[in-house]
Amino acid sequence: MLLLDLLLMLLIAYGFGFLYYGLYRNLSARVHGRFGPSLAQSFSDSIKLFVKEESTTFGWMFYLGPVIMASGAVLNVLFIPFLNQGESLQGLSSYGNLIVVLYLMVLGPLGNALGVGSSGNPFGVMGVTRGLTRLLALELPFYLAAIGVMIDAGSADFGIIMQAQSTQSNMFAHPLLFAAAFISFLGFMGKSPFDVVGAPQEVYSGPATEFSGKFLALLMSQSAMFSFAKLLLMVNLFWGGADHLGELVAKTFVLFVAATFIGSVYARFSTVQSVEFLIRIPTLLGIVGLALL
Amino acid sequence: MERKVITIYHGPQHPGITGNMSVELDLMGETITRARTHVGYLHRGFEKLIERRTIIQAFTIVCRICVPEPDPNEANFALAVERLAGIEVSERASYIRVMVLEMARLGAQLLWMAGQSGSVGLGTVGQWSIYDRDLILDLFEQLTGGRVYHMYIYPGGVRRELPDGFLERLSALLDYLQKRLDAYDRLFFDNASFQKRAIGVGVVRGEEVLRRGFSGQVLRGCGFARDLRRDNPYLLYDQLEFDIPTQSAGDVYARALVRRAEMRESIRILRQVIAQMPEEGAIMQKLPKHRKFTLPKEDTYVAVESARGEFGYYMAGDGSEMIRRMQVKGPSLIHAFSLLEPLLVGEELSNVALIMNSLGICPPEIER
Amino acid sequence: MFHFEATLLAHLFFGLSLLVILPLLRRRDLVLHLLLLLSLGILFYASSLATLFIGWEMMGWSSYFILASSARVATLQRYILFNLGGAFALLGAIALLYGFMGSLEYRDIDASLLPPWAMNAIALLLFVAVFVKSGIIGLHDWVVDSYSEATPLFSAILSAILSKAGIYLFIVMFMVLLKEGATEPLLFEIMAWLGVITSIVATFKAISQDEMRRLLAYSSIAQIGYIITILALMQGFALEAALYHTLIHTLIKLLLFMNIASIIAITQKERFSELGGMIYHAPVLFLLLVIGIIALAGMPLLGGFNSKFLIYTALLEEKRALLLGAVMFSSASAFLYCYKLVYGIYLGQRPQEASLHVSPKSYYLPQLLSAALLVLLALLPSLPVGYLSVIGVELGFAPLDDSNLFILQSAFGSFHGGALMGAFGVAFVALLGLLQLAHSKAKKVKDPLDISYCGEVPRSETNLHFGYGMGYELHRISFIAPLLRHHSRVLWDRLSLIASDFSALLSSLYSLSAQHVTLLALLLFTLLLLGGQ
Amino acid sequence: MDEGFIPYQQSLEDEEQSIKSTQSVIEQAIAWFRAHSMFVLAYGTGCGAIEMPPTFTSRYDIERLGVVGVATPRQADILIVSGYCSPKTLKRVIRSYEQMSEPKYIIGLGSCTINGGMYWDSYNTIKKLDDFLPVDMYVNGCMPRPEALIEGFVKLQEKIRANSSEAGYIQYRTRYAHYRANQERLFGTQVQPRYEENFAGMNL
Repeated sequence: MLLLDLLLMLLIAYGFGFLYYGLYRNLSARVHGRFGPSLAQSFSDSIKLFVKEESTTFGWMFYLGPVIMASGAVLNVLFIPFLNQGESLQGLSSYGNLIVVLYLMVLGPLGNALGVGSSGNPFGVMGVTRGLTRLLALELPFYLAAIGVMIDAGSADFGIIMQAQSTQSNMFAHPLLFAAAFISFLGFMGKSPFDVVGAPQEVYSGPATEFSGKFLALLMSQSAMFSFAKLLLMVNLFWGGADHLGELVAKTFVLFVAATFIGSVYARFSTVQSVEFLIRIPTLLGIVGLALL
Repeated sequence: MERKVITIYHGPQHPGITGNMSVELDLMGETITRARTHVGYLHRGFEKLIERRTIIQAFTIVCRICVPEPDPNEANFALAVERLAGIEVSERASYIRVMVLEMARLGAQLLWMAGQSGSVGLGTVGQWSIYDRDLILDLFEQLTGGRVYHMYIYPGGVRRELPDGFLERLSALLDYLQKRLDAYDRLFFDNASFQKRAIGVGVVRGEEVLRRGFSGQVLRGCGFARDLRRDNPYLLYDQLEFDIPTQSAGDVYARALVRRAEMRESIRILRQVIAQMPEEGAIMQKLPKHRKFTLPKEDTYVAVESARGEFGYYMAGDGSEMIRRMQVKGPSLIHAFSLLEPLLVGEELSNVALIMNSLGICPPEIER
Repeated sequence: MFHFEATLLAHLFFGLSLLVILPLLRRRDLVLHLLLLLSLGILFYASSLATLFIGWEMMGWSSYFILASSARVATLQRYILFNLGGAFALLGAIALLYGFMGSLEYRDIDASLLPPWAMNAIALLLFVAVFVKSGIIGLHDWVVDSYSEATPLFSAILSAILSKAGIYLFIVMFMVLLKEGATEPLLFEIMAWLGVITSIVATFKAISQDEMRRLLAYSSIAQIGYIITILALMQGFALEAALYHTLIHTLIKLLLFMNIASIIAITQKERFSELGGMIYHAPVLFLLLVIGIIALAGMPLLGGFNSKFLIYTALLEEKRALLLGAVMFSSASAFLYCYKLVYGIYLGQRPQEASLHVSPKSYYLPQLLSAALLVLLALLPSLPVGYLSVIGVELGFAPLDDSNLFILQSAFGSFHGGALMGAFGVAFVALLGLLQLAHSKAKKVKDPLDISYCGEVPRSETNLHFGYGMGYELHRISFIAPLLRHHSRVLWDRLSLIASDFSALLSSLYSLSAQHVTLLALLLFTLLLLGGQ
Repeated sequence: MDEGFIPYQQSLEDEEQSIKSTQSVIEQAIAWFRAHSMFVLAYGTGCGAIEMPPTFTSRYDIERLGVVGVATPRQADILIVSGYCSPKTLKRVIRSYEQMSEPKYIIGLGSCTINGGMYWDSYNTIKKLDDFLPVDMYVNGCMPRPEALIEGFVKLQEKIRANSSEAGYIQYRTRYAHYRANQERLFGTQVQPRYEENFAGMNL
């Protein structure tokens, strides 16, 4: 039963991940004033990459990098409950908690960074370095917000955190914390202005520079699932979770659309600027939010 | 062996490079310690090719010297040939030429805007501005038959009469663009995130900018109101009213602001052209037959202000129907070498594309 | 009254010492190493302050002599000066205590008798001793220099064990002996923030290092910083978290320093700018290092997460949100140096001219041992909790729940190590299988220079290894750049300059001629006479 | 086929039929995905690059066909050689092409790739791209309009779906000696390293 539940969660994350990816391309196309590709385009892309005839590898670590990354994304999906009540779609959330998930979010990228490094391509490593440098500032406001949420709920357990919001969700109860977390969330989603990692005009393709064929396909699939997991995390922490799947989709969709639209009207900060911005404004918001707790 | 500084190439196969060229960068972390421009990827030997062609044959290829903005090449070529051969151009043809040049300038600025915004990851601006540029290209197509390469400004005048209702359509387009420019102000020029990226980056300063032969927005961005249209008027620019926008900061943002104002000035000029253009008049002088069209044994230098700076042709005839020698001097060569290389040292890697775009470097014109 | 004899706490620390020192015993310094072990035994199992001090001093001196075989004179001087300073502070605290208690036996000490000023003075002196030993920022110079100049093996001992002596001293003094003392709470507050500031600054310094062992030295300082912070809470679960982290950190540092010792033995190089691309020459070492850094970064799936989790929940339970935010910030920044370590040595491009030697087989054993323990602890995170709880109970705190070895319990939630491991393992194997079965064939690039390089072809002499540059950008970030400058070094250099000027003045007394000496003596005599009247 | 005029629609349908008859369902599916997701390498080799931005942006919006630009050759399926190639550029183009993973296709954009075009007598451009790299689809003109480029992509989609053994990358593999000889003749001693020999075809 649990196994079926887990598979269902993965399927939902995979499906909605790619759907949102397609929506992202469509919505930003509308902002651009064009139609954009079909909704399933990203899915087609990933399938095509899976069936490319060859994929370049630089050795076993390079081969394992995307696998670790994807496993990290899978773990994230499994350890965040989809719904705030009931037995189904809870996954392994009772075996973990928010702190575990916060760390799991970094596990995949760090594992992939090993693969990137083993290719010996300087662009890849520069992308990873940018990612890790940005991360140190990106996590700070998010952590502050998460700490506020945990202290407020008196637990790091997702179920309790969501229950604590049954009267009023954290988003409205602690708007400053939510603002801090949302700015970080934009960065986690790789949206402008914090999209330094793979900036093509700067570091070629960043960490993805050497990945081709099935490796790239795996990276695309995991990124779709991972984005869904991040949306889920935001909904659970700040929006009281969801009672049923419909509500979940609606809430994640709203957050997703907000992130997409914000992302399409900002220029990219450089790494240094992102770090300075993130340490200044959202962190301050977070600290004030904690003080008001 | 100490390996502190890594060497990477920024281009030629790189999304952050303006066209087909490359910059070899030595990086300490992401800080550039040395930059070297590499060109030669696009060399076609124009100057040699032209020596083997008659004037009309040469006319067809000069526009290909600079792809984003071919018309200044045609104008230069026509002006040089006219000066050498002693041909007077009618007022109406001159007005049409000014119109074409200003439309091309507007188009080139919109294309620049796409590049500049793309270099900071603000893709939306590029999507919009390329669309708007396409509307200009549509008018070009009506006028000349070509979208990109027009082969329109021919020695002696222009090659075709204006189509019916062309000026009205142009006028309508200008109204549209005027409105769009406000949208670009909001999305791009006044966007805090772009300002944050662009202010204080790639600063060009001091008197030496004049001595080293920089031109265009680089000069106007650091406070020198230099513009060939005003300083060395050609065609009918001395009869038109326009301002030369300047900024004093000398950074990427200053150059962007100069371009923003120049777009409005171009629209202003075009409106005057539409209002003042004579209804009647020959658009083309009577020229000698193809094989009899010879240039005297003299030389001349003509220059026009392109969207990126001074674009000059040196042309020498030898009494035959061939051009003895033609030398092209574009703004990009100077900017890509003697300006870009020192400017990049000490900057971050993320600013390379930003600075290159703001200098308006165009590789095909560097290498001809 | 306390009856503190050879207890579980001492067992824990001494056990860790045995774990680290025994595998590293070398014939040349055998005696000194044994002496060090002996001194640690004396320190940990002391039952009076006098014995404790003797152990403390012996530890300092024996490690000084071991260090002397490889370090520069300046480093040795710095080492001995800082340690003497710490020892004097400790001695001062002991003397003060003796003044009030009249005895040095642990069982005779009753802190409730101490007046507040004396208690605060003792606390301050002890802080100095602890801070010097654990290299709180400002007092950290000797740590970094001696770690990087010791023999590779001794670096492991220094980092894994000797840095913990300060922790032990703190626990014994404040949580056992002076527990009832009326120490000003502000002092502990300052200590907590000092700890976390140390960990942040040291983390950034670690990122900007080019030398492997300096990086790890700063990393040790940062990790000890967490422990100091958490201990300053003076709570039971905090103590257990600190002890758990001590345990994990000992394992990690043993693993990492031994790994680096192997690399130094193989390549004879110490800098990231001279290394790179070792992965295919030493895949086992690479994997061991990866285990080490994942644990160091505090990722789930390896033991490092357990103690991080306890530390976080302990801080959460005390509602120390800002402190926790700072700790988590420092911990997130640590990812960068962890990656730099593994990239700089094992990944990237090989340097051109590089002859390789063979690493001694004996270096692998401690690494394998710690790696196995780290994996085991990830699977069974509650394994040491029972033991730590007993220590906690012994010191008068409530025990932690360890009913299920797979589950690490805390007041703020729990996690199941087995489930994490299992889920990751299943996902990993499934995805690997998927990738293997994919239609697309993997083609291996044989020439490492066949990389996407903007259409250009790198030459073999082109440097593509980013090891030095990684983290260089921190110098551009306005918040971080000031932290990376050598403030403390400048401060101590000034001090040493003043001291040497003063000693030069003194030494000039010895070089005076006889007349002058006589004159001075007369002058002094007159002054004394005048003073006497 | 009978001589004379064949309606265009008819010819397309015939092609569709022939594709279906020779391929298994899985092959058809694979070919469909390949045809409907084309990653183009961002490399503006010549003046043709000026018509790429309009093609890729809101006016012509080629992303509707599943065409997007990617930064590195490893991820790309399609290389657009946009116009004339000087030998210096050609080296980089070959390098990029060899780094792309199969199946990969080349679109020759503009007359210059076919016969030198405007630069038929230039000393520094190659006249026929197909001597050096296998071109799958030519789009002629100077400049080819965005519509022409889109048409080229649509035709290429058909070609991809046909999945024939005539595809350029297979040619390049099977007739490598020929291409290599031409490259060596052009580049002389400064020829590119033969990295492709490093591929051992090893499956990890």
